[in-house]
Amino acid sequence: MAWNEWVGLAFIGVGVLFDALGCLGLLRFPDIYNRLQAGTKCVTFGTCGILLGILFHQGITTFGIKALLGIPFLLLTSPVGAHALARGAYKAGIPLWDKSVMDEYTQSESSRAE
Amino acid sequence: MNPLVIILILMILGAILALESKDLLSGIIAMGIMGFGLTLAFLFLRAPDLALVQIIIETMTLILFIATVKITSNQETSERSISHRLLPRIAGAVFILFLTLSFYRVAEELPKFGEAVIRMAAPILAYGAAATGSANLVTAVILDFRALDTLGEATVLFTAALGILIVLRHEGEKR
Amino acid sequence: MNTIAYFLVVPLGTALLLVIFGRWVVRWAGIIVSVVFSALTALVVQCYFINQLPFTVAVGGWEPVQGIPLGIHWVVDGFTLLMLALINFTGAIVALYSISSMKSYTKLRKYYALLMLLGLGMNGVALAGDLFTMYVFLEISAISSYILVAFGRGAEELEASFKYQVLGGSASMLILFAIALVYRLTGTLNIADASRVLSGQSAEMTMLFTGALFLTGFGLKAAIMPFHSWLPDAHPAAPAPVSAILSGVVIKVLGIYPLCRLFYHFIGFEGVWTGIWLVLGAISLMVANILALAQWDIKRLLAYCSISQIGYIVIAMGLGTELGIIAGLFHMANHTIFKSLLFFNAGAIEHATGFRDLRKLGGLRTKMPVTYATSLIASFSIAGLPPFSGFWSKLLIIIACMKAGHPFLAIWAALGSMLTLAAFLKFQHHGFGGPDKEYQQSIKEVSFSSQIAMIILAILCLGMGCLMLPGLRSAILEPAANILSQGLNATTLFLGN
Amino acid sequence: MKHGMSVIVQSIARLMVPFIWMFGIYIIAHGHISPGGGFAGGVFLAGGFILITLAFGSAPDKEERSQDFASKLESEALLIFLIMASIGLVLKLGLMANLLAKTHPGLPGHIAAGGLIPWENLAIGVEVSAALAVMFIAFARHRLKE
Amino acid sequence: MLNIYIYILIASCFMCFIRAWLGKTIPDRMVAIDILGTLAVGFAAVWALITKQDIYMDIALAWIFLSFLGTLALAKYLSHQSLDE
Amino acid sequence: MTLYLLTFILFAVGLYGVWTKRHLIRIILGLVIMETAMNLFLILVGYREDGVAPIITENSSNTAVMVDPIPQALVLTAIVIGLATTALLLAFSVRIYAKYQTLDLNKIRNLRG
Amino acid sequence: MSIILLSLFLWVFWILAAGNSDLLTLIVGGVAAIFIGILWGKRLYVNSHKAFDIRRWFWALIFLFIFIWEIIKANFDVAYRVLHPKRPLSPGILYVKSQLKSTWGRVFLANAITLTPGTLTIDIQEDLLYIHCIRIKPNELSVLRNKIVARFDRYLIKIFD
Repeated sequence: MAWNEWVGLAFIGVGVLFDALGCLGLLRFPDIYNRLQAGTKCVTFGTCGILLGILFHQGITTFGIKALLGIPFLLLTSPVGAHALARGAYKAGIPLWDKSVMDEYTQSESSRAE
Repeated sequence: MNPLVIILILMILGAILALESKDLLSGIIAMGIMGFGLTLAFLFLRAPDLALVQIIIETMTLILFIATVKITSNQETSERSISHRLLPRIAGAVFILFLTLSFYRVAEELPKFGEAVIRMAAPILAYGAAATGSANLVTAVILDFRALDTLGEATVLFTAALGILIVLRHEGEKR
Repeated sequence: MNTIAYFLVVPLGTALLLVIFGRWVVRWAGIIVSVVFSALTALVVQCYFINQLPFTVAVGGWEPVQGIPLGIHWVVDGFTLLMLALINFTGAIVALYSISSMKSYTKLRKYYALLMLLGLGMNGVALAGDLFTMYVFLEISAISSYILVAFGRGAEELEASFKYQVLGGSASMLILFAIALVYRLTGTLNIADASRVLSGQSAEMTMLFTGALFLTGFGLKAAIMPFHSWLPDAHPAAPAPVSAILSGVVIKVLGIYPLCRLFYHFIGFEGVWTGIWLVLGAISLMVANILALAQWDIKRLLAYCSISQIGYIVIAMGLGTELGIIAGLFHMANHTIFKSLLFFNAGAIEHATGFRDLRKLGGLRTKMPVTYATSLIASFSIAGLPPFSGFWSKLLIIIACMKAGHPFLAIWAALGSMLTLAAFLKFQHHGFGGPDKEYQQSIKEVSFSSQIAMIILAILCLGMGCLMLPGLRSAILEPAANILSQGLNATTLFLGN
Repeated sequence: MKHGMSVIVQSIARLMVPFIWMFGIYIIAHGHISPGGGFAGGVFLAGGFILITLAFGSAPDKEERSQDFASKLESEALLIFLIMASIGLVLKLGLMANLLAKTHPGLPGHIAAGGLIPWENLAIGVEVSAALAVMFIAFARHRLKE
Repeated sequence: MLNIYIYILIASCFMCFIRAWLGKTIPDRMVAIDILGTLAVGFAAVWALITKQDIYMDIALAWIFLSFLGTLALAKYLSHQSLDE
Repeated sequence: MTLYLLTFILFAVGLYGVWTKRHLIRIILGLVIMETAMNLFLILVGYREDGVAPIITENSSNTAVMVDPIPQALVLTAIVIGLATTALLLAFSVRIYAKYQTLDLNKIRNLRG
Repeated sequence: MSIILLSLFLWVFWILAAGNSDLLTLIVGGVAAIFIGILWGKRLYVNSHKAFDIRRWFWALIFLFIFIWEIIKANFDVAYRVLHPKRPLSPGILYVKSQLKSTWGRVFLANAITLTPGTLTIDIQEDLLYIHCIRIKPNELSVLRNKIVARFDRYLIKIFD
């Protein structure tokens, strides 16, 4: 195997590992906001890693370019989902973890549900 | 173990959760997870067209369900005692077991998984692409060999949209 | 051969044009739909004369390769043409009746478009020689009938339609499952081809299972007795013309017709199946009749009666003899006519008086003479009094039972017929007989177009007995019965050797 | 903050919608080469529309107009599909005959192949997207109290 | 090598599923779907590499584009808005 | 064989949901589950060991090892039909809620078969 | 102007996705791109002249690298917290103030913050961003606020404002 395939496989491996870690975080963390932190971020990063790995593995071919094309859109859409969900959860009145340190959002006006 | 088996178990658990969860939205979300499982299964079974369609149709179904729950309510109103809840479940489990046992003999008799009986598809695979010019043989089938089905399917969608317009209209029923 | 496609293209095109341009033609929509259906009926008659039956049409020009069909095939034989004639004729009459009776509803052009789509779906089912195409068109007609049932959007309509949808949806799934099993075994979807492949295989359990699935699925659509629970809700809830078409043709085309075709031409009609059909038919016949006797709501009474008549058809078809098949087909045609007429009558009564409870009705004889006369004809016909059409078909069924060596079944059928008579005497007595009541001051006979529709059907009720005459019988009923009674051998007619 | 979701969602929706539509058209146009086709692409077109509605909300009268438009578009697209299907009927080739493919099947794997297939895909795509849009609007604008 | 990746990804899916099963609140469950959508992208990508067919990349792209719609709809539901407000 | 049985169990779970649940949306969910199982079963039917997707590309042009395309076309049709029926059922349940203020079958039973 | 810009982007996207460059593919893509561009262009880019400033693209490139580096760093941090048996968390929500003026800049800042593990934008009001943070030390609040925003802010200003 050429060097680029090894690099690609390594990237994919890191990505898959982070996917698994993110899902583990989803299981282990205490409340919805922390779970969103662990889940969406690690998984997005991991998936980007996989796509990047494919780009390395395949080089600049149709295959690789499609993988490359996915990355910016993934980076655009996935945080939006997380943000909307966090905001929605807050407005639905789901409380923070009881060991949370502070909450400066309650004072603001838009935090209350319309 | 075959990854498909794991995915199928996941789907079955999802289905059970969809039917037995506490509130409706959880059930709907469990249905979404089952749909994801189906998508992954399509991927494994070499059906990229279906994986593509299934995932987006799943999202649409999810949205329609959420819209319905938004209009109606999320609560299941009937409160019933434990024995009332337990009895149908046991009956259901027995029912499922019975059906599965009755299917067992049939499943034994069927050709093994992975050995497709290619009869109608043989000529399509052999020269379908050359005859229709479509490299995607699934498209060749749905829009050429079995195009009538597609016409019917589009009509079904049209009819359903018409029906939804009729059922959810804001005007009165009678003039 | 190309003309066969018009049975699908013309209704679909009409429906679409009605939706797009309906705003300008909504006044004429009923007449347009009626004319289109009549034209299709004429096309059926033309098909009888021109073509050598049976024949198949390869859709899209994909002819079989080395005897293996690779596309969709339409199968046209006597049975198909009989069903097509019934569907389109009833469609025309129902559209004619709808002109005045549906006037008070909004979204009328969509109603007519849905009627067209219902006709399209049933035409597709009748023509299909391919399992999956049958399923797709089944869904079209099923979905449009769900919507039509709830067209008025009242609470009961919605609930009945929901029930209908849930049971119909699970029935569709069972049918699809059976189709998948067939494809797993044979690798083909063409009914004739699949039957040919299966004849060389031994897969008894699977075929048993498949047959059970088909019987349950189509039985649900046809409302055979253990699976009937949606029908007494859905048919009364619908607007009168819709219940007429539902009871008249939909349950037959979506239920009985595919069942006959599949069991005779594909699964093989022998062994356990004969017994199961006879038992199911006998149960539906008797229990539904008893239940019908207990009803006070006119339309519910008629709906239960539909189930019992379906029971007759199932028994006749289940006998498996040629005479039985002829009797069953004859009864199917008759039932289409008189049940539509009866639902028209019920609709007329409801339209005129505002309710349909027999306990409150009475003395309509003088106020609504046309309705009275036609309903009398229809009631006698369905109860099997000579010389109306129902008598001949029931007589044939009983004779067929005797000849096939089931004398008990013949007595059972005669008994059921008497119960039907009792139910309809109740209908006549409480509805039209008795003293005048005070609400009748403002009652008028229904409008002219509805009267025409009822009179046409009444004349047919009287005249359907002519189908027994040798010439007509050999032209219309026998080709249909012939193709069924050939059983599995008929498949060679569709595909050649 | 009366209408729609937060500004983040709105901005990203604004950015994504043209790309979603473009990808939908890509899927429709390459239906005979790569996975997808009229149905998948049509759902993408509808998805873009749904994203706009979710992110920005919409005024009732505007919704009614777009519903009428979508409903009409749907029937017209289906009519066009039907006409394409009946061309073969007129030419005595039978319903649904892919007559272009019989004369110019084209090279499989190219966008100019497949005879009528790309056009049929386009018609179906428009039909499906309009149908889904109709469904979504009907559900979204429905209120229990009129 | 790649098969091991597939198994790890399936294990991740299972973890998401467990969260959906346990999850006390509705957003908890929805996070699981959101993450499954992203995981599925990686899934399709790895699968494309295993089968060496780039047609599967189209599916990955499709999932990127539309899988967040459902999340948005639910978020809108949670913040007490109807879907067209 | 295991796969067939598991698919059938999924189907049976859906059937159980349709027949025993007393809430309209749960019933619809049951129907969706049945559809899912059906689609899966049809695709299992057409699978070939070590097959490739039925799309001719530069990398794979050997049609002899492709999986059966016909079930895939059927499922494509079935999926869209399923969506149509589901949407229609949901619309009906919305209207039923408007009439009865509940979706529980035990409370809205006016009609008895 | 904005229509042309959007069409161009879409066309490039089409070519990359289609992966072949025969003439008909390009033409079909072009037609579709122009169609969508006309439909949508006016609503997307308000100040389209900014897109032709080459310096902004240069800063965007630099921002990309910084961003990726931050993501990698933070990802390992979260991974550590996931794997740590005691789950060292002290979460909370705090607000930060951004220097950015343009909406697009703020949106990208919010997205960047959300993508960096450990921080999650919950709401955005004018220049205030409410952020859920996975690890807050209450006595170092101002440092944290600065740290969250400043690392992206200075580049985004150069790109968008």
